[in-house]
Amino acid sequence: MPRTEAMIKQGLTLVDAINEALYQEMERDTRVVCLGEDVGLNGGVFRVTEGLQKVFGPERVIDTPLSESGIMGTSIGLAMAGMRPVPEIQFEGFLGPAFDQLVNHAARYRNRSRGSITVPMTVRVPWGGGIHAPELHSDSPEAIYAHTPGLKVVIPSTPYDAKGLLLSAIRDPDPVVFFEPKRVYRSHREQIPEEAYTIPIGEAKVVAEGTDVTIVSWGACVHTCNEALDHLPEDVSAELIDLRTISPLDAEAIVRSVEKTGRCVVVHEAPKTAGFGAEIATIVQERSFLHLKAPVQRVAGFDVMMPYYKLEGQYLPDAKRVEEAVMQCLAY
Amino acid sequence: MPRTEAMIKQGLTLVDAINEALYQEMERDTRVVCLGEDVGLNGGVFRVTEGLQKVFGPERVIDTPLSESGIMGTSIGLAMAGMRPVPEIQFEGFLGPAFDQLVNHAARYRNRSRGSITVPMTVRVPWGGGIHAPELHSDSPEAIYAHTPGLKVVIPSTPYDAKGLLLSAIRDPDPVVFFEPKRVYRSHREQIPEEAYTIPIGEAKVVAEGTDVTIVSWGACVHTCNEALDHLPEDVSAELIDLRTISPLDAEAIVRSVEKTGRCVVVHEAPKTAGFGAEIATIVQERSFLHLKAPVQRVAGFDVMMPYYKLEGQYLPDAKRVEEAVMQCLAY
Amino acid sequence: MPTRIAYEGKVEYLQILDEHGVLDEKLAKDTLSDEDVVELYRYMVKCRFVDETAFKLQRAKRMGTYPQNKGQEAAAIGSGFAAKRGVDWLVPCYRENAALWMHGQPMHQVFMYWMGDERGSKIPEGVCTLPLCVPIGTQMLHATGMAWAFKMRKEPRVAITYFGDGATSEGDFHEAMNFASAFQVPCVFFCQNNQWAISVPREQQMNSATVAQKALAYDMPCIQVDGNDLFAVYKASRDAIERARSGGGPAFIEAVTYRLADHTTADDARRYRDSEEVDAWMGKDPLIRLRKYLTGKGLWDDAKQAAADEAGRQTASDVVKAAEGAGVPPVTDMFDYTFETMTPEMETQRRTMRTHSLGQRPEQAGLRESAK
Amino acid sequence: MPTRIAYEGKVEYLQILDEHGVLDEKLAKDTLSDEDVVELYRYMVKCRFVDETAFKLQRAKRMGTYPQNKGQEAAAIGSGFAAKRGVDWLVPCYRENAALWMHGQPMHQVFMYWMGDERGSKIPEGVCTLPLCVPIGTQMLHATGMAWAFKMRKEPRVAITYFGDGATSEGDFHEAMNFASAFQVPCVFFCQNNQWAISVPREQQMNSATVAQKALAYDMPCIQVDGNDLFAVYKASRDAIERARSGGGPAFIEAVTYRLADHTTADDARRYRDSEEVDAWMGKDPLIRLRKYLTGKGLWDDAKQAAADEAGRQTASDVVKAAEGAGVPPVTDMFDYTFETMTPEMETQRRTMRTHSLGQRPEQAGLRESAK
Ligand SMILES: Cc1ncc(C[n+]2csc(CCOP(=O)(O)OP(=O)(O)O)c2C)c(N)n1
Ligand SMILES: Cc1ncc(C[n+]2csc(CCOP(=O)(O)OP(=O)(O)O)c2C)c(N)n1
Ligand SMILES: [Mg+2]
Ligand SMILES: [Mg+2]
Repeated sequence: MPRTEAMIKQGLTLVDAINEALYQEMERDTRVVCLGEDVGLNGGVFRVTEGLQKVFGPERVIDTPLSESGIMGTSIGLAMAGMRPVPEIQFEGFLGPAFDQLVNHAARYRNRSRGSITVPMTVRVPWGGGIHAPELHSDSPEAIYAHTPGLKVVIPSTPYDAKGLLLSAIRDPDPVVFFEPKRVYRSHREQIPEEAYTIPIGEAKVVAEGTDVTIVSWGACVHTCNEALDHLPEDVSAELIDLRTISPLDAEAIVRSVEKTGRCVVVHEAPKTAGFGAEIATIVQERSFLHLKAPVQRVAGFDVMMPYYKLEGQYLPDAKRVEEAVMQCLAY
Repeated sequence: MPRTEAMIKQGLTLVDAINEALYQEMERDTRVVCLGEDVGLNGGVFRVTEGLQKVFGPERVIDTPLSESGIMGTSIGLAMAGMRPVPEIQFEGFLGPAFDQLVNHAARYRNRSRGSITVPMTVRVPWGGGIHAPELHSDSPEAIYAHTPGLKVVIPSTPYDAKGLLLSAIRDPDPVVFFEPKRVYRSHREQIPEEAYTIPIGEAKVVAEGTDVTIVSWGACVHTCNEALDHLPEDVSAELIDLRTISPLDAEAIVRSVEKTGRCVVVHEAPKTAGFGAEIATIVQERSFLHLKAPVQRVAGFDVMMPYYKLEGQYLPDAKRVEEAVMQCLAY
Repeated sequence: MPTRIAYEGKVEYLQILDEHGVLDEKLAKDTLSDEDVVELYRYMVKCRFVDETAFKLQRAKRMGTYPQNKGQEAAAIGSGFAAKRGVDWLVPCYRENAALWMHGQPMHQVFMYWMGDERGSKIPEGVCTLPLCVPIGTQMLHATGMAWAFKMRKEPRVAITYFGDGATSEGDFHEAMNFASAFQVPCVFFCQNNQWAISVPREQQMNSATVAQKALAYDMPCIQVDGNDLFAVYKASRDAIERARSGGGPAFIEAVTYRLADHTTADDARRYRDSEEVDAWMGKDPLIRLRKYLTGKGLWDDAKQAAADEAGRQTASDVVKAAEGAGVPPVTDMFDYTFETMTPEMETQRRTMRTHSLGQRPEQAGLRESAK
Repeated sequence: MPTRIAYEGKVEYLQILDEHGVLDEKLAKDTLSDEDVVELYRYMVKCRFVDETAFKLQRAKRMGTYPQNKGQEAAAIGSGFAAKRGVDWLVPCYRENAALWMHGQPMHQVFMYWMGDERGSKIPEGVCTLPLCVPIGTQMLHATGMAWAFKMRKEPRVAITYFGDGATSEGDFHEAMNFASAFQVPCVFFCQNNQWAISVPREQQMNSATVAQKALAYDMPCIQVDGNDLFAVYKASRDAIERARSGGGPAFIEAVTYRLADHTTADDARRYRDSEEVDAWMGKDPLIRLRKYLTGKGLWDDAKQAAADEAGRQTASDVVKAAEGAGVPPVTDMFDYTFETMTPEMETQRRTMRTHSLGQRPEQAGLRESAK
């Protein structure tokens, strides 16, 4: 939606940035439709689609039945028939019922049909913990989708990236899962260009340069890592990489950094075992083995169900745990 | 079912072993019921449940509607109400529709209810490629379930292990996903004890001892690795570990071996990126960093949809690729 | 025969106590005794107080997101009363506090649940209710499975499962209905059609005249009742439960009711629905109509109301005290209840509360202060 | 009003050409012309030959698992003929070869598909059919989505989707029906009720008198037809398609037919069904009854049949030649079609055909012979 006074003065939140991207792309391309539970009149439970239905009408900003597989499956059909659907799944926990359509169909149609049928669709999903929400409103299932050939998995951590990556995602000829870290939906404001711009999918960003250790993260955890940087001893020079996209992965950026620093810590919210941190640690040891001065460290969620919110603070990696891991890595 | 002459003489196939385990456990424990598509009168599309309905009746060996979420969800209900359901999902590709029930419910009920509600259920799933089957009949989604806290993931590779592990799984108080490598359903016969026995879930097996390199695998790939052992140069002494269970993982067994050999190759069928091989490589470098003489190598499926069968032989790791990786690892 | 009717089905509607508190005596026969009605009315008053209290707690940031039950008490209580406590199993969604309470789940635990504490879902020995269920439409399969177990073991138990109008759009609902009907299990599907699924009205959720007709797909007995009418809800539920108990298979009940409050405390319903609609339904409030009826029959008066209100307030305050008194669960709980036996990796994580596994203590790593 | 009927629905059955080849002239009015029927019968004969050929190929190990279409030709052809080629989209399961072929998907590609080759699912420019669909019950959502796009863009197109009786047990079927009805999209749901889902008979699959009544849940127009009757299938399909095209929304057709062969070549139906049942249905074979009818009307004779058989045999042999002539696809295809643009990791994998990434060539690693 057009910017408000507040946005102009104080900058945009991540929610604002996504809203702006949707608004601009819907204006530019009539094939784009948003659909999902409560995305229309109500503007989405996080107000990400606020105002869009008023501008584009209920035929392009569509309140669907409560039916995730239905949303995903009809979006596939819409995409195959030449539309550019942007379905929203209300919370990452509710990707469950849509899993089959996403993994067994969206990801495969192009290959299965040798390029004759394609699914240009962007699945928007509020993602991750830390907002004191009920069960299944705080999970981080990104590794599952990164393990699915044929899907791209994008996870912005800032308003600037969110806008540019979402525009790329919608214009992408293939299905993209766009995870929105709800913990930082409104926690930061940023001045970003008003005109449309894109950020290539698959390029990591160096958030802070450093020489002693490489910290790799994505989503809300990037902010946790940033906080940890402030607490590290003065003489520790840490490089922080925000992956922004975990599939395709910008392995070069990680490898480049680790070959400089010789040390690496990966930070994510999802349970540790078979989380995406394992892929990164493995790539680092595969490709930078001789540069490594210490094992790649993982700071992650524990191998338990994401606890209800009284304990979520104990589960989620915090700056302290990142700091600890960095220091252990350095002391190795 | 009781053994046939052929079984007595030539030993049992993996299918026979599972059938025997089901038969014995259903006899021992009236709470055990088998349910799924075509498991009753037809004995399952792979004949794994052959004969059981005749013995135990259609109330304990149940042909269900074509409805995987229904099978999984009602099995959860059965388990919560004190039964020991053994649902079959006809092929791993059809776990998709049951994903939500498995991951968001079966895996969580105990924790969510602080132990007051439990789901002792064993989900049997024919798994993996190599049998020239159609699409979605040849996948290897094990990493997804190993990344799900609250589930155990068992993957036997031999008749002996299949029987002992299935009996453990059914008696386990928590939900177990029991993947059956269909490529070796009938390829090998083995003499195994007729009486019921269990094998602890979470213990790997050293298939071949060696000192130069550790090969870690599970499922049908264990046989591929075994074949590769035969092709390695005489002077290469490789240790082969069959994990048998990937969750919980017997990390000790891997670490113990790698600390001896200093080298490790992981082999699995699933796509490489974010596959379970990454978890193993990461653990090895975390725990045996100073022993490692070369990066842990992964031999896996490519990052593409499992191809239709004309090309599945090119996709699946074969002995040649394992051999290559081992030699590269040794030459590092 | 070239053309013929291959199938015919219909849905009946039942109301016994109308919006003005007038009872259809004939239909009411053999349903609730006067004592029952008085007791259940008191119960409804108490539930309303507790519900309002939860709302206020959330506003005071002493509770997380909470979904009010307001207006749906007759549906929960009428059906809950028809089920046998400690015998039949209740499989709820999240708007059936009244029924759960009646079946023994302590209300302070429900509060704890919404305060972000799994101990809220610990079901006491002997209580036959499942935990609240967040993923919409999924729990009906569990009820079907439980009912199936009862049938297998020939136990005279029934499972009754609750869900909203929106939930009937999920595939799992359909699979549960089909299993229940195909295997003729003693399961009662109780739909709280409160007209809204967050911001989506029922008419947009489905292009169907009723929700109940979805049962015709499975040749399952079904009925639509006035969900704000305690008598109708009770009668339909009792009939369905007792038929199921005696081997008659599953049934579907659509209770036509209304969500008088916001969807949850995180929602603002004024964004999407008219106040006239809400006002009109306020007039159909199950408490008001029951009070009118009881007063008319001389079974109730202002003094009794004052006492019931006072009891409600007191109960609510006790519930809050108990819930808040529970404090924070031990952090190790998250590990201790994942499996019956913890995995080695989890033991390490539990001990160190870290997921990296260098095996060093933080002090060794030179951290300025040692971690707890 | 305390009790009333809230909803009533029914399912009609339609048959025009009976099992003995006798036509109901009144109902047949404005359906198929004599020329149409002759042409379609020839088509059915050809399809039967091709189907038998696929079966034999599998038995000779020249094809993988194959699901025969035998007995269901009238259902596929009657409905396919009612859809406009190149305009309406066919969204199949896997037992509708005849319809796909009619709409332009080359039959040798269908053979290639079952020979394990993705190129079999490459849809030629201008052909409006989706690939065969393996996961049961899932494709109806794609048809619904496509139809929705047609509606959004005001294109006079319809999607028609095929599925079996078993497929209606899947949740996705239900979600597709609900979306289609809620948004009134031009989608026709065509259920090939062939009485079996592998070994599970329809009566065990569901406790419902008809499959068609599942549409009542969504207030969707529905009909049950004799699926072996070309006229009834055509009429019901045409009416539904043309109503959908003109904005009348979705419809559901249950074609009552029978799977005369095994489920697939991997199946042995004798394990679970009686030969009497099969024999009885052999008598209702759509080809036999159509031939009887045409012969009776003087439109067909043995010479014509011999010619049609010969054409069928010839076509089948051409199809086999084309399919087998395609050989093996380039191994790099598996990479080249995953995304429009390959990822760096995939490029490496494609180049080296290895998933490990030490960056060494096999020769460097000291392998005895170099890898290709
Ligand atoms: C599978 C799933 N999808 C989405 C949600 C988010 N959500 C929570 S409640 C709700 C609406 C439920 O409507 P209804 O079933 O009518 O129940 P009500 O809240 O009206 O009682 C939605 C969409 C969810 N909890 N689960
Ligand atoms: C989701 C899913 N579950 C299971 C299967 C295995 N399977 C293949 S065909 C089939 C039966 C299908 O029956 P129906 O829908 O009646 O179609 P028909 O084969 O009779 O034409 C089953 C269970 C599958 N392909 N997809
Ligand atoms: Mg509702
Ligand atoms: Mg069928």
